Parts: sequence; structure tokens; C-alpha cells
Amino acid sequence: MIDGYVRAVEAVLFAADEPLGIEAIRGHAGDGDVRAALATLADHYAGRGIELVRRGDRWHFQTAADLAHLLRRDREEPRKLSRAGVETLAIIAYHEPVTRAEIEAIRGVQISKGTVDVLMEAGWVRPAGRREVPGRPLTYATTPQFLAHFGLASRRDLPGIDDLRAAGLLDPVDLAFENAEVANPDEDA
Amino acid sequence: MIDGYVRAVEAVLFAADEPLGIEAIRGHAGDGDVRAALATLADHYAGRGIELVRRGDRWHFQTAADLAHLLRRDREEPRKLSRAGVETLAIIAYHEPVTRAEIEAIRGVQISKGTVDVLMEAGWVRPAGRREVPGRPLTYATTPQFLAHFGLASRRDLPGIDDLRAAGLLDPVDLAFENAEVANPDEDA
Amino acid sequence: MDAEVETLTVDIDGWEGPLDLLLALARTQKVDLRAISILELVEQYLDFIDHARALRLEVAADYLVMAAWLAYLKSALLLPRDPEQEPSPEEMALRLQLRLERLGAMRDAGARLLGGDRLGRDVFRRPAPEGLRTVRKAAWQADLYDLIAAYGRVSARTRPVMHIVADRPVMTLEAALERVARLVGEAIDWATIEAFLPADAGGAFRRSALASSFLASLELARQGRVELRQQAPFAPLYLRRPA
Repeated sequence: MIDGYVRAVEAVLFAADEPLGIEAIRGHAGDGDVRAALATLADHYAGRGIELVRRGDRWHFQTAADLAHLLRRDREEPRKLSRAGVETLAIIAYHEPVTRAEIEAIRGVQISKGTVDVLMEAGWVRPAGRREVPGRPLTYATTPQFLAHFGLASRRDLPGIDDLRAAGLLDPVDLAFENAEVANPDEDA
Repeated sequence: MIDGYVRAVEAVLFAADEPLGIEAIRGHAGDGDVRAALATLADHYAGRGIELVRRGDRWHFQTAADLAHLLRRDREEPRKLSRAGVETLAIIAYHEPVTRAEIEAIRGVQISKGTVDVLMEAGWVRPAGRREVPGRPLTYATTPQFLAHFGLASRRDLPGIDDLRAAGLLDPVDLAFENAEVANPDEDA
Repeated sequence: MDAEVETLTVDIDGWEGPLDLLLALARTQKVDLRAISILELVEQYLDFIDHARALRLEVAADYLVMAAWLAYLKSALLLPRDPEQEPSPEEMALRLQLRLERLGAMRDAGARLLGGDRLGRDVFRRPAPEGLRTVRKAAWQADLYDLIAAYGRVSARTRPVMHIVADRPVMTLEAALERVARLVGEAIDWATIEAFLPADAGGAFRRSALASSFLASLELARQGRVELRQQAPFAPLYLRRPA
């Protein structure tokens, strides 16, 4: 059975909002052999999830140091990349190394800083040195994780412009509409 | 030697800033038999200066109640409740879910708006849906923090609730009245 | 007993309504609420109110309403029974006793609740725990199709595009103007617009000829060189030379 004074010291240390010295502990737990109680407690808690630790001449309980990783959990939440994100990633993949200004020229739309940040956070894009032109703008390129994520052996596996055209992915909207009409010539017959 | 999983659960509960449910514990300690670990820990700490207690479906460590006299000094009293506040809280706890009108029927007086607000602000009372009767009045019930604050493992631990229920004192007067008449058919003979 | 009533008098403002006051008075009888004498309680209450008013203390209306009801209850309990009376005085007395019991039970329950081991007063949690954190990390999703479709979209948007208009059989507006003006000059009476189309026109060319001839008719009507008539929307459109 645990000694009455030891359990008083245990409770006092647990409820304290800062490490306590011997006298402060005695002030709460009452007269007794505080050092002996501390030694008993340190011994009892050794190897448990909680440890009694000494900081200078003060004592406190803390979570066992080797379990600190349990207190911070990372949780992954799937999120769909935005349209701007996918387009920017595609331009980088097809044109790397490419500067932000070049990406904007190709997209025809400005890109926000957050867009490239998201791609870097995802691990798909990395800074790839500076272009030796006035202003020395940073260039971007894809990473090995990018190839792995999209199941590509290399960037050469990306379909070329001709492939895209053949797949109908390059057709402007009005041309696509015209084709649809030809495909259904008797629609209004 | 303490089991690795028990130790993890111990560390997580020690580090938590609020009582934790089984799933939250598992979220940090990882997969394992949380209930078994909790039982082991509760057993281990029984009689020590710190105890592992269950409050509703959540668990936390706290100091042993019999050591209150060592720890109470220099501490502010928790918020002082008015008499109306105490009675209203008791009525909600013993009758939940309960409407304002039902609370007023028991107390024989209207409750001011502030009374329920104070209980909600303290985190002890919450709105608990509407009663499906004309006017659809809001009902109130207690929260997990209520159990934690008042040291109750569950609502079944409310002091004297079984006796009160057995004596019919938790039934409305109308119902009790009918029962009383049935029990004493010759009362006014 | 009188002395206790006396001490209660001082505190007229301290009561949470008439029922609360009644409960406090009932407790001075020092018996279980189930064994309370309602008649005695009524006397106590009425005495209390009389006393308060004698001292010119403000007595709220609901206490006076209760006093009136209790005075009525008292007379009903004491006077010979009226069998027609509903509810009976005994029932009213029992209801009052049940209400007092319930309020008393909740008051005791509240006191016991407050007297328990309260967190922050009797038992303590760690004041400054490390805390647990769950860091939410986005796992970005996109697949290869999204990627190449996006590139196609960007290319389509920004590359020069050559528009090719397919060669289709059409009747120009100029041809239709010439044709309708000539034919209407030959016609004597009203004729539908279809009569002005080439007899061998079919398919896409016929639709084009109809559209152009219709526009030509409107233009000629504007110039006063043709008259138009249509009985109803979508009814046949007739043309003739102005009279």
C-alpha cells in the first residue's frame, strides 16, 4: 500500500502549475520526508507513461519524453487540387524549368502565390534555380514524387501536343460544337 | 514491466487538456485495446494521490478527493451559483431532457433568462432538442463537463436519484396525483 | 414556532416565490413533508403575510395570490363538504403537498450535488497539461487525366486557332432579293413564300433559301415593293405585289 505522505506529495506535484521545490511541496503536503517521498515516486514512475523529473532543485511530472510523438498526431485529409493548381502543375510539367511569368503567359491568367505553394507542399514541384535574365527569376520543375504520383516513368511519357489533339483535348469549344453537328446530321429532320 | 500500450494511454491521458473518450485516446495512442488499458490504469492508480476516473464516456486523471484539504488553499472557489441556479441545475440533471415550463412548474416561479444562460456559460447545460408538443418548446440537458465537474461517472450517480425515482418524486404532480389516488382510494372516506 | 416565523419575516425579499416560502415554513414543522399538516401550513403562511404587511413590507402580488388561494383552501377544508366541488379540498391539499415534496427533493439534490467532490475545488486536474494536437495535413489529389486535360485546356485557350468553315450550299441574301423581287412581279394573287423557292431545292439548301427569302421579303416590304400577310403565328406567310 502506498505511503500516505508519498501520495500527498504525488497529488501536490500533479496539481501544481509549475515545478515545485522541496519547501513548496512541504508547504502543501505537510511535514514529512519530502526527499524520500520524491525518491519513491521517481522510482515508481520510472518507465511509465508519466515521469517525475527534476529541474534544478524543483520537481514536476511530465509525459515520458519518448512518448512525445503521441501528443502530436498528423492526420492526412484528401483534398482535390484546384483548377488553377492542376493547370499550373501541367504547365510546369510540360515546360520545366519555367518561371512564374512564363506560367502566367502560357495560362493567360495570373497565378496566386498560394497556387505554387500548394504544389510544393504536395511535393510535386520544386524550385529549380534561377534563369539568367534580368531580375534572375526563380524557375520551377517537377519532382520524382510527381512522376511517382502520376504513374509516369519520365516526363517523356506525358502525351505530346499531337496526342492531345488526337484525343480531342485541344479542340476549342466552337470547333467541338461543329463536329457534334456533323455527327448528327439528321437531328432536326 | 508496464505494457507499452498501457503506457501510451497513460501518457495521452496525462497530457490531455480535457477528458478523453475511447476514440480520442485511440487517435493518439494508436490501435489497441483501450478499454483494457483503462481498466489496468484505473486499477493501478486506485488509492494513489492521483486517480483515473470515468466521467460519462470520457476519462481523465485527477487528484484523490480525500486530499482536497492539502490542495484547496490559495485557490479560488469555483463560480458561486445562486440558489435559483443550483435548483435549476438540479432539476435539469434529475429530469433531463426538461423544458423551461417544466422547470418553472417544479420551482413554482418563473426562471429569469440569466439563470439558464449562466448554466450554459459554465458548460454544464445544453439545449437538447425540442419537445414534440404544441409550441415545440426547447428542452435542456446536462453536458459531459457537468459530469466531470461534479465528479459523477454517469447520471446514474446523481445523489439519491434511485430513491427519488422510486418515490415518484421525478414524476410530474399530475401523474403522481393519479398514482396517489389509486394507492389510497379511501383516503378521503 | 412563533420565534421561527419571526426570523423568517425579516427576509421577505429572500424568497424565490410563494412555493419557496411555503417550503421553508413547512420545514419549520420539523416533520417529513409527506406528514405535513396543510392546515397548519396555511395558518403559518397567512400569519407570515399578515405580519409582513403589518410591518409595511412590500409583498409581491404572487405571494398575495397564493395567500388568497390558501385562505380559500382553508375554508374549504374546514367547512362542511360540498360533494359537487371539483377538485375536492383534499385533492388541492394533496397537490400542494406533492409540489412541496418535489421542490424540496430538488433543493436537497442541488445541495448534495454542490457538496460532492467538485473539480477545481476538491479534486484537481493538471493545471497546464501539454495538450494533444492533431495536425491536419492536406493530401492533395489529382490524377493524370486531370493533368493532361488541364494542359489541353490551357493550350486550346492560348494557341492561335484556325477556323475552317465548311462549304455548304446556301442562297445568299442578294440572290434571294433578286429572285423574290422578280417572281413577285410575275405573280397575280397571294402566294405562300414557299412558292418563291427553287423547285429543286432540298435539305440544307432549301432551309437556307427559305431563310434568305424571308429576309428578302421583309426588306422588299420595307421598300413598299411587296405586301405580306399572315393569319396567325406560324401560319403560312403570303406575298403579293402591292395593288
